[in-house]
Formats: sequence, structure tokens, C-alpha cells
Amino acid sequence: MTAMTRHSHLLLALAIVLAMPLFMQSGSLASEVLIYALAAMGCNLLLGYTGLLSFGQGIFFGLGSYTIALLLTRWPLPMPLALLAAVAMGSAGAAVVGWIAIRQRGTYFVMLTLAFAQMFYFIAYSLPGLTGGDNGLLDVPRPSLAIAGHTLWPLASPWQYYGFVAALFLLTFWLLRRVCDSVFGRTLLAVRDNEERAAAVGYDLRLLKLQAFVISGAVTGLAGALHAMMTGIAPLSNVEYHTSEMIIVITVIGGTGNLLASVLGAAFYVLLGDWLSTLWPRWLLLLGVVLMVVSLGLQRGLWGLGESLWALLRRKDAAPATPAAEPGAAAPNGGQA
Amino acid sequence: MNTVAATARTQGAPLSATPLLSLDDVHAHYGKSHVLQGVSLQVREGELVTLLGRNGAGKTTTLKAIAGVVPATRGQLHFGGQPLQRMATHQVAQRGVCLVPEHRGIFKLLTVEENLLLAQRKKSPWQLPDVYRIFPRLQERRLNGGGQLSGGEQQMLAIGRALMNAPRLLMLDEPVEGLAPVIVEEIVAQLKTIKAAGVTILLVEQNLEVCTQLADRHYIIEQGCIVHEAYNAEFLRDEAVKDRYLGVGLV
Amino acid sequence: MSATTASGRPVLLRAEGVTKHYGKFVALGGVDLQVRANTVHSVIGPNGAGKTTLFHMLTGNKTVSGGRIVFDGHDVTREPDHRRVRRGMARSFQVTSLFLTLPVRENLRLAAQGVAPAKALDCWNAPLGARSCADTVAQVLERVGLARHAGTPAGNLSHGQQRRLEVGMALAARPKAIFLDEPTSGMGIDDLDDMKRLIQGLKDEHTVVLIEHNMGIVMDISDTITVMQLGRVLAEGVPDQIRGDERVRSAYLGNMITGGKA
Amino acid sequence: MSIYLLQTINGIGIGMLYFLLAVGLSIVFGLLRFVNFAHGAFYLFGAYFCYQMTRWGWSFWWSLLLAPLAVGAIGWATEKLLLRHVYAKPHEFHILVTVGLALVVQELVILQWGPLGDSVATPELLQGVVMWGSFVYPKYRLFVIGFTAVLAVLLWWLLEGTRLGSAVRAGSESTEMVSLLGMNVFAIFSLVFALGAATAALAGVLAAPIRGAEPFMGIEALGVAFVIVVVGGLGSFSGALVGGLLIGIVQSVMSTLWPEGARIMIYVAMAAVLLLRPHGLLGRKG
Amino acid sequence: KDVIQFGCPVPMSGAFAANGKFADLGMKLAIEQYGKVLNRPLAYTLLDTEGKPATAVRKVQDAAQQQGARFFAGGILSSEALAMGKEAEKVGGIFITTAGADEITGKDCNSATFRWSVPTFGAIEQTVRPLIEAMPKAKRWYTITPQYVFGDGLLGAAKNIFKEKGLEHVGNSYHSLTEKEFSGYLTNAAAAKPDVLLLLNFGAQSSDTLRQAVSFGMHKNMTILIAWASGLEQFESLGADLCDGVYFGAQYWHTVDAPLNQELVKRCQDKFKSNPNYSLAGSYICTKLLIDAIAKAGSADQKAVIAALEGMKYQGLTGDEEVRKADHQVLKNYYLLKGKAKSKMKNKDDYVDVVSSGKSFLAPDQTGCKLT
Ligand SMILES: Nc1ncnc2c1ncn2[C@@H]1O[C@H](COP(=O)(O)OP(=O)(O)OP(=O)(O)O)[C@@H](O)[C@H]1O
Ligand SMILES: Nc1ncnc2c1ncn2[C@@H]1O[C@H](COP(=O)(O)OP(=O)(O)OP(=O)(O)O)[C@@H](O)[C@H]1O
Ligand SMILES: CC(C)C[C@H](N)C(=O)O
Ligand SMILES: [Mg+2]
Ligand SMILES: [Mg+2]
Repeated sequence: MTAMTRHSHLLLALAIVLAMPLFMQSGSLASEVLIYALAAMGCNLLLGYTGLLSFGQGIFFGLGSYTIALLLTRWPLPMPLALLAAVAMGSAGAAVVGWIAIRQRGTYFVMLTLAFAQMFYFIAYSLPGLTGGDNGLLDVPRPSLAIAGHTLWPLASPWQYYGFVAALFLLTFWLLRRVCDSVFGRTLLAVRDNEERAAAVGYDLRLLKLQAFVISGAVTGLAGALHAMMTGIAPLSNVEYHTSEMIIVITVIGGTGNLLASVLGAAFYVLLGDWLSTLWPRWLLLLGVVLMVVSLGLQRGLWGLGESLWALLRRKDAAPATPAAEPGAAAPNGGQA
Repeated sequence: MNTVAATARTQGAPLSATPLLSLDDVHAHYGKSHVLQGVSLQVREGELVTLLGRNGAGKTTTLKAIAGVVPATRGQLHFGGQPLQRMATHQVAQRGVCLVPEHRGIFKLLTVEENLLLAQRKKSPWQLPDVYRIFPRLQERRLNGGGQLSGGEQQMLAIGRALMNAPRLLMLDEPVEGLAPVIVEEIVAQLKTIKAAGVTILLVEQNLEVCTQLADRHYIIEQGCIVHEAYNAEFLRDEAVKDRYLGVGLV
Repeated sequence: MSATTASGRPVLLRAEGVTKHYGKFVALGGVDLQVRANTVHSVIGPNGAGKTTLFHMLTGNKTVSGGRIVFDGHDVTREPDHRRVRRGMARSFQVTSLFLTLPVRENLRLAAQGVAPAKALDCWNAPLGARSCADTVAQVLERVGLARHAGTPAGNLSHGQQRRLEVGMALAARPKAIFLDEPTSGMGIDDLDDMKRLIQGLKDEHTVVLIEHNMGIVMDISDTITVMQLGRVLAEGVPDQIRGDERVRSAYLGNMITGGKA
Repeated sequence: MSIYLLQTINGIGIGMLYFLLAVGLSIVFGLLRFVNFAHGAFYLFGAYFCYQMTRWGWSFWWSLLLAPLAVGAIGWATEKLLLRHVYAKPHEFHILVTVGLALVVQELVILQWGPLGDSVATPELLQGVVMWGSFVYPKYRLFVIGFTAVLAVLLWWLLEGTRLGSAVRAGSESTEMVSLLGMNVFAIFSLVFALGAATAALAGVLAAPIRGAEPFMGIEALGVAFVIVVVGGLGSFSGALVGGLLIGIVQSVMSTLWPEGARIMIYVAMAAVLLLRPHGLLGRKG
Repeated sequence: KDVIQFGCPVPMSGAFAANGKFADLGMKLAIEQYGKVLNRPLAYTLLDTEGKPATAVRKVQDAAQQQGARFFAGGILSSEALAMGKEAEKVGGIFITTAGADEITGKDCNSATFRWSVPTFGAIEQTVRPLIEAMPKAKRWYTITPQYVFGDGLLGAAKNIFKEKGLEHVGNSYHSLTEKEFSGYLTNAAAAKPDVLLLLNFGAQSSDTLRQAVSFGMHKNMTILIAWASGLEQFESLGADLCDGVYFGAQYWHTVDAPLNQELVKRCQDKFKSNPNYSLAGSYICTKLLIDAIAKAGSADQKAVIAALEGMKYQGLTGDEEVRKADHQVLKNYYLLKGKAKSKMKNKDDYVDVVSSGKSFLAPDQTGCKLT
């Protein structure tokens, strides 16, 4: 990725963050978009860059929300520290899950993370003293950002909170971008492509994958914590299998291997869900249809669609006279089923 | 475009009226890259024809286009007088066109014997015992998983499997690649019997020695076009052609 | 390339009684091997003799069932492959194994970078400047003749081009010892000679262990040849000895069609 | 009789149903390398098929015969119209399309039959219980054990003993190579997918008198089926059997030993198996 | 512009979609019936909580921000109800629910949250006690309990009665909230040879347990009591055959002889051609309570409406009802029902006879609720 596109992506992210308040009435909804975008970016690092389809993202999301809830209610800690602790817990959880799960590959890896997600759900469920069990942890406060009693940034209103989330989102986006373009990120791409070869040319796959997991867990933990502060609760449903599934769905819909795509996926999923659910109680049916259409029609998610449209537009602009001569359909998918 | 050398017939299989396989100006693409740019060739019943050319010239793609794995985007393909375009791979195969791909395509989840039996057809003159006779090594490893064979063993299995599939036209993509010299000799001998049994063969091979021992005719392909055609005897004499298209003899 | 000078060189790699079992099947039944530095040491033998398996053992792709492997003075028997790369081993695969979606240049860069894999954990800096291994990559591109295709995804190369990249990947690591598993398989006739010269040129800087069925190459450039059969060493010696060995002739060489021309 | 013996017998009963539920997933999942999150939807269809037919006054036995055929046909069509187009894509797309499908089916069921569950009567012939001393067991569950056992033998023959079986396994590696050998892989895939759907539907029909028909039973069943398939080994027929029985017995015995842990033990067992025997108890590599 | 906006946050998708569907109808009925209050038109938005507390909270926030909704009646599941109660207070609204968890009017109570349904204590008092009286010979009791606060609440209350009456509690099986297969627990229960099998789970889980218990022939040699049944909707899904002879505890039954109830039944018959079930009735009465309180307060201001609700006495669906000021719990009847044979049913909804009814509530100081 060239420096040009790197910056343009950051600018685009900034534009999205700035545009949302103009188009949306609910700050909570806007915050949720960014929060799920964070979670999806974490997932994308694993799926799009490392080729690891992890069903354990809900664990890290849940860990983030439980941690911040506990820290802000039981052992009152300054909010920024509590947030850092949630990030740390997210990555610690990811380190543990990752350390065990990466012994397996392919479908077995997916299933192992799924097993962990279920286990974690039941652990959280059977420790009501810590997690509040089925009721979850209630009364998570949203203290203002303050230094030495001096309020820097009040978070009480939804839009104030959105500003806070947006700042953290942009920071994380920038950091993740760097990670993806770094030596590490490029090496991950190689791992995704061909693990055997990557090991043979000298890479310690476990270390690479573990680091990817840790980073992914940190970002997802952050998302979980922000979500808990937004809703004021850390519910059991955050660690349910459905959360993991949703994060993956968002990531895939957006398009893998591209961080901005995850933002697009989150916006699409959250806003579509919100809108559909007001249309018809059986809105999940429509969502299901959308999922099928996306997976059938879009090779690289919404981002890919956007790119193709963009290319089409540009070509029309450049040479309006040339009819779009399609040279031969792509080869059929002979290979793997 | 096609600078096919007009050649006098000096030797080779008897000509039948219509060739078993004929390609006429066949084009093929991988995505946007135009790999075959008008390949025309004929293979007559009972002939062994080789397709030679440098790496990336389009030999494999030609075979794939015939087998229906890669769609021909333009041109005509006929097999036994019937058009092959737009036919699914398995339909082409059912007509007796049998491709042994360069990656061999051994099923790793199946044992050696299951690999063979999967291709079995009653009407084929080669049945399980025949294959084991040709490649005793396969019989020794018959219960091994296909993924656990050595490179050479996989090649033997791929050829054996093709034979059991009752081929009318056998297309071999570099069949002796990576084989020990004794085995190469063995396979060359087997190919001769296979040919003698009336099977038509289209061979892609880098090993000139093998080619010239076996073939009736040769085609040379370069950048997706047939650039030369010759009968074997003539080809053997023609150092200039080998030099020009295949880079042999520079040594 | 004369055998006389070779025998005086220090031993870089030593395998002692290496065995490998796959379940009940004995793929290697105790192989001893000594590879001297800056020589070309070929391993030949019938299909299924265990050559590739031996390579897997030497380079650490798979674990040994028994025996000992000493490389450059270190016992590496239990070390995983990525550790051995750091000790100076690199290999090419018999069955092509590349990063198919990545450009050729990136393939080579990754291979070059593999020698210092700790750097791969750097998640801050982009692979630019010194981190791009540009010199090595350019050199290797030139050497394997893929400079024109530097930007092409490896998956779009033809089989023969991929084979050359395969060898290039091993070169890019600038190893002490380079293990080539049938580097010429699938190569065009015109390329064979290039490859032969290339391998021969390697031994100035590297030690080459070669599996090859093309006797034209093997006999011309090897300092030592080890012939394997049924998981054991059948014979070992300089090319002339091997060529003359009756057992090798009947087990493997036959009348030498392969590469007889070259 | 000791309570553990009772629980083991009961566990076999649960396990056989689990086996039937999982075997289709295993075939499709392991052999076609297709992660089918819609498998539960076919189970759901089966149960509602049975419910609807008994409501119309047809006998349970008719639905036992017809539901697998009808749902098999639906599966066949689904494969042809939908799944075929995503085979070549990475598995996250398989998940996406089948998750979507499962949602659509579930919501369609709610539209048609309402979100509330309904009971299905046990067929007259099998009502009541059998008693051996202190052991009481519903006749119907006994029938389920017998029926699935017979079915298991049939399926085993079909998958391991016939050429169709090896063609399917081969096709899971390379569709191209199978078609190069002259077989229509896609027809095989449709067939196998239909078979998977049919077994799920059969499980649904058999489960209906025990658990009723309810729109969310599909999701729950899918979770259980995944565990079984993974424990037993992907694509392994006997794995599905062993996995099903194991999970059934673990669950049943745990409900005496440590009831609140019954569920978590299932997942602990799954993680343990995956770590110790990465390819499942009876799974093969690859 | 001066519309008074209501929100109906209930699960429309997910495992509790059935409850959501009827709750929607209930609120619709109430809003349409009144149309206006204080000369301001009424309107409501259906908010799909998907059964997830976090989603529920976010939808409440959205509704508050986008539509300016302040009055919320809904929350089928305890977890979402608790979370929304907290949120309602933050957005300056009022939330009233029919969910089960004791904490709603117990330790997690707050000034903006009200609850119509009887908590676990009353549910057990009004089912177990009358059953003991009806069957003095039944000495051995076995319980099956979902392991979470709601289940434990019911179990604790039941144990107290067993102790007090000197009954033998021969065993309990805890199970998780995702359990579907109960044959293992039932095998345990059968081995303990109880006289009464007391099911403390609810919804689909209690239906599954009952269904499987009947298939094990347990209804023949013991009495089965489901302490917290959902009423008509559950009987419909079980079918008359399974209900026959089984005891159920319920918050509401459409034949209850109270003027408001008769009126509601009539409305429902006119509009939907069916009898109201618990979800519909609960949502209806909750909405109606809010509207009445707004009318009484003469303003739609949060503080004023809360004050109006506190201590309000009215003729409700179960007869005399009262909103207790101390913990915002509505004091109302709880019912013990008994299923009857199909042949005895007088109409298609006549699944049960009402055996007894009454009010039992912990004293405010025992609930753990501290409203300031
Ligand atoms: N899957 C593919 N996608 C894009 N381009 C491809 C693909 N496969 C092959 N090519 C390109 O098509 C051209 C012809 O390839 P082909 O495999 O037919 O060559 P070949 O003559 O068989 O060479 P070799 O002797 O190396 O096997 C090559 O330039 C190659 O780079
Ligand atoms: N994973 C495995 N499980 C069982 N047997 C195996 C496995 N891998 C290889 N083998 C067997 O070990 C023997 C040696 O294989 P190897 O690949 O080393 O042969 P090779 O000498 O490299 O042959 P070639 O020249 O054909 O490549 C073969 O018979 C092969 O079938
Ligand atoms: C109405 C009831 C079925 C609600 C349930 N007890 C709960 O609070 O979770
Ligand atoms: Mg080729
Ligand atoms: Mg080999």
C-alpha cells in the first residue's frame, strides 16, 4: 500500500466520523457503528491478514465489557485506566485462546475457537458473583474524562460520548493501519497464503499468530469496554456465540483484508438492522436475504463492490467512447469445494 | 499469425479422413491475460503427438482448454467429429478425453487403490491387475493414503488411474517429470504399448529424448500460438528449429 | 568440481542413523550422511526411496523418529524448521510451495527476511529501506531470471516459472546450506543449462544438497553422490564411481534417457 | 439398577438422535468441505413437516417417510441454486450464506406457524412406557434407538462401501480432478447435500414428539451437532456415531453427577478432544 | 408535535418472539383505546430488543433521542428488563415491566421502574401452599430449577415452605438456561420417587420438561406443578392432552372475574377474535397504568407521573390492584390453575380450572429495595 492510499484511508475514516452526526439523530446508534467497526477491524486482522477465522471474538468483547464494568463499579479506577485495563484483559484473553487455538488449522481452528466461545459463555454464566450471571453487570457509569478533578470532556450525553468513541476509533484505526502496513502485517499476509512455506523460510508461525491474536484481542476488548460504557451494562449476551457470529458477519460483509471495509461493514450492518427492525417484526428474514445476496454476489464484500463501481465510473470518465469489452469470463472455479 | 511449416509426409500413423481431435483458432484467457491466441492443431486416431514449448508458452492451457477446464473464448474444438465447446469437463471426459494434469491430481483422502477404482470403467482394457503389473510399486503401497506417496509414486498413480478411465485420447502433461531414469524407461515402454493398443496420445513433455522416441508428430507452441509442426524424423534432423524454439543445442 | 578437493573440506552437516517411521511403514531405516562445506552433494535414488523424507528430516520440516543431525557444529535434531533457517539452512520444495497471491518480489523479500524472523514481529515500521532487503531480492530475481515478472503474483506464473521462484526462495535466505528438491523438475529444456550453471555457481558461497533425477545435471556438477534405496544408503561416491556401480545401474540409472542429451 | 446405568441407557437414547442430527452435517461439512450453518434449518423443517402432517390428520409414519424426501428435495434445490455458487469462495462466505439461509428459514417458519412452539403427539402405537424393574423408559425413545441404528447401517454402507462414497471424498479435494475422470461432481454434491438435509429432517421428525416443534430448535440443534461432528471427526461417519453417543451419555450422566455443569462439560470435552486428538476421535487427517 | 411517545421494547426476534408479538398487540390496544390524554395524542414505537439487554438499552436510548419517547412498557426477559429500568431512569423516563426477576423491585429497584407481575415469592406462596392443602398426603417433593437468580428465587421460596410444613425435599436438579434435553434430569427425578414434581423453569424450557416428563409416564404416578407458567400461550403450545391434570401457576387468566378484565376480553374478541393471553394482558395493563398516571398527574413530566403512580389503587385485570410506593411493585393476585381433560373443555381456550388465587408479597423491608 502506498503512502498515498494510506493517508486517503485515514482521511476517509475521518470523513465518516465527521459525517455521521450530520445524518443521524441518535448518538447511541452512531457510537454503536464505530464500536462494532472497532470489533470488526480486530476480526479483520485475524481473518483478512492472517487467514484465521476466529469465532472467539465475542470472548474478548465480553472480557472488555466485564472488565470495565467491574473496575468502574467495584474498584473505582480512573476511567482511562479502566479502559486500558479492559484493553489489556482483551489481549490477555486473546493470548490464552490464541495460544491454544493456533495449534490447529483450518476448520479445526474455527471449531476450537467456537468451543472456547461456548466454554467462556458457560463460565461467565456460572460465575454470577463476578459477572452477574444472566442478569449481567448493571450500573456501569460513564464518568467524564477528567484530569485532577478538571473535566476535560464530559461524556454524559450521547453525542459527547460519540465524540469520545470517535477519537478512540480514529486513534485505533491509525494504529492498526500502521500494524497492517508494517513488516509484521506483510508477514501475516504470507502466513495467510501458505503456512508451510512461511515456516520453511524461517518464521515462527505461533509467535506471529499469537501476536495477531493479542492485537486483535486488544482492539476487540476496547470495543467491548466502550459498548459497556455506552449501554451502562455488561450483559451475558455479549459473550454469546451470537456476538462472535455478528462480528464475523460484519467483517465479511464489509470485505476482508482492508480495515476501512470493516467500518463500511459495521455501518451497513448496524444501520440496516436498525432500519429493518422498524419495518417489519420479521426483519431477520430480510437480513438473511441480504446476507445471502452479499455472499453470492460480492466476491470481496461491500468494499469490493465499491471499488468495482469506482473503477467503472473512472473508466467511463476516462474513455466514454469505448464500450466495456469484457474479455472472456473468468475461469470457472474448478478447484476447491 | 500461424507460421505452420508445410511439411512433407515422411512417416507416421495412417491418416484417417477426419482427425480424432482438432483445434481451430482456439483462444483462452485467465482473467484478462490472453494466454492462448489462436491454437490450431490436429491429432489423428492412433497417433502420438507432442506439444513442445518453453515454460509459459501455453501447453498446459491448451490441454485444459481441450478438457474443458478452461473455457475456450473463441475458436472451434472437435473431438470425434463432435464440437466440444461449452461442454462441461465431465462430459468431455465421458467421451474419452482423459487428462493427466501436471500436478497429478491424486486424491489425498483416498487410498491408492481407491484412487484407481474411482476411475475404473468396465470397458477399459486396463483393469486393476494390469495397472499393478505395470507399476508394482503401487501394489506395494496400495493401502497408503494418496497424500503419502512420494512424488514419483504419485505420477505412476496418476497415469495408472488415467488408463483405467478408458481413454480414447490420453493427454499427459509432463508425465515423466521427477521420475527416476529406470521408471522413465518403464513409462516410455508403457506409453508405447498404450499407443500400440490404439489409444491416441497428446503429450506435453520437456524431455526431448522421450518425445522423439515416442512421437509421430510434434507441434511447437510459443506465446499461445502454434509456430511449428513437423514429423518426427524431420524434427530430429532439424537442429535449427530445436535451437530456435526450444533453446536446445546451445550447450 | 573435482572430488579430490572436496574430501578435504570440513563437514558442515552430519546425519547419524536417521530413521523415520510413518506408522508401521519405515521410510528411512537409518541413514548416515556427511555433507562437506562448499560442495554439491546429490542424493539420488528410485522414486519412494526416501530422498524427500530425508530432506524433511534434515531441514526440520518433520521430526525424526530416531538418529541425530548435527549442522555447523550444533545438534539440531530437535529444532523446528524455522530455527534451522536461522542456523543457515534453506530449502526448495519438490511440490511447489509459494505465497501464491503475493508478487514475486514480495515472495523473495519474505524469504530473505526469514533469516531474521524476530524482525517480522515489528508491527510499527513498514518494510522499506533497509527492511526491504532490496539488494538480495534484486540479485535473486536476476539469478533466477524472473526480473521481468517481479510484480506478478506468484500464482499467475507458469509451472516452470514457479519452479525457478521456488529455487529463488531458498537463495534469498543466503543460507550456508541450500537444499534443493528436484529444482529442475518441470523446467524447460532451455532453462536446464542455466539451472545447472546456477547450482554449480552456488557452491562458492553455499553448500548445496541436491535431489535430482536428471542425470545430466547430477553427474556433471556433483562432488559427491549418495544413492538411496528403500530408505537406506545404497552407495556413495564421486560421479564416476556411481556411474560405474552395477547395483546403482540396475536399481536406478537404467540406460539414462533422462537428461541423456544435456 | 444403579442410577448411572439408567443414565447411560438414557444417554444412548439421546445420543442416537444426536447422531442422526449430526451425521448429515458431518458428511456435508467434512466431505464437501462446506461449513453448513443451515443444517439446523433442515432439522427445523423436518419437525414442522411432521407437525403439519399430523395436524392434517396424516399419521406420523407418513411424515417419517415423506419429510426426508421433501426436505431432501429442498436441500437439493438449495445446493443447486445457492450453495454451488459459493463453493469456490473462502469459508467465511460459506458461513455467511448459510447463516443467512438459516435465518430466512427460521423466519419463514415463524411467519407460517407463529413464533410459539407446538407439541406433536406421540404415535398411538408407541405411547406409554416400558418398565424393567425400576427402569422406566418411553416406548417411543426405544423406537428411536432402533430406528436410527438401522438407518446408521444403511448410511454406512452408502458412504463407505459404494463408489459414490469415494467419489464424494475425492470431490472434496478437487472437483476439477473428479470431473476430469468423467464424473459429474456437481450432481454428486447435490445428491450428498440432499442426503444431509434428509437425515436432518428425519432427526427433526423423530425429535418432534419428544420436544415439539418450535422455531428456534434449529439453532440449538446446530450447536449440538457441531460439537458432535468435531468430537467424532469431520467427515467421519463412525465419528458422528461415536461423538453422538459420547455426548449423549456425558450429558445424561452429568445430569446426575453435576447437573448445572452438564452443558459446559460438553464443550470441555470438545476442547479436550481437539487438543489431544486434533482430528477428532475417528477423524482422518486433511 | 406534542405527541406523547411510548416505547414497547420487547423481543420480536429470538426465542421470546412470541411474547413480543402479543405484547405489541397489548400496547396497541391500550393506545388506541385512549387515543389522547391531556388532549395530547398518544403514539408508540415497537422496539425489537432481540432478547439482548445491550440491544434493548440502545433501542431505548435511540427512541428517547429520536422520538423523544419517555414511557416504556415492555421487557419480557429479566435481564433486559433490569437493564432498561436503569436506562429509563437516566433518560428521564418511566419503565414498567412484567418480567420475573426479584431484583427489579428488589435490590436493583429504582425510582423510574415499576413492575406489574408478582415476584417469585408470591408465585410460590400462591401455588405450593394451596397444593399442599389440597394434597396433604404429598410429602415428597422434587424440583427442577434453571440455574440463575430467577430460578434460585423460586427455589428458595419453595424450600422455605417445605421446611415450614415439614415436607421432604427429595432432590433438585439445576440446569442451564440453554438446556433442551431434560430426560437426564427426569431420570434422576423418577429415581427419587417424589409425590410432586415442581418445575421452576419457565417458557419453552418448562414446556419441554413437561412434555418429556409426560413421555416418561411421570404424570401418572406423581403430581406435576409448573410454578411460573405463561398461561394461555403456553397451554396452546402444549396442547390439552399434556396439560390434563397438571397444575400451573399464572399471573393472569382471561376468565378472571374482574370488570376491567371482562372489558379487555371483549375488546380482544372484537379486534383479534381471540382471548388475551398473559403477554398481551400484561402489556395492556402496563400501558394503561402509565396513561392513567399521566392523566392523574395532569402532566407528562417524569417526576409527576411517578408520584401519581406511587400508591395508586385501581380496578385491574385481576381485581383490586395497588402500586406499592416503597418498591414500585404492583400488588395483585397470583393464580393456581389445573389442566383439564380435552373432553371437559367448554371452548377451545378452556384448558384449565382456576383452583385458587391470592396475594402474597414480601414486606418492603425484606425485598432489599431502597428507593430514595
Ligand atoms: N491460473 C492462472 N492465472 C493467470 N495466468 C496463468 C494461470 N496459469 C497460467 N497462467 C499464465 O499462462 C501462461 C501459459 O501457462 P501454461 O501453464 O499453459 O504454460 P506451460 O506451457 O504449461 O508452461 P510450463 O512448461 O511451465 O508448464 C503463462 O504465462 C502463465 O503465467
Ligand atoms: N506422511 C507419510 N505417511 C506414510 N508414508 C509416507 C508419508 N510420506 C512419505 N511416505 C512414503 O515414504 C516413502 C519415501 O517417500 P519420499 O517422498 O521420501 O520419496 P522420494 O525418494 O523423495 O521419491 P521421489 O523421487 O519420487 O520424490 C514413499 O514410499 C512414500 O510413500
Ligand atoms: C414472563 C416470564 C416468562 C419472564 C421470565 N420469568 C424472566 O424474567 O426471565
Ligand atoms: Mg505446464
Ligand atoms: Mg521426492
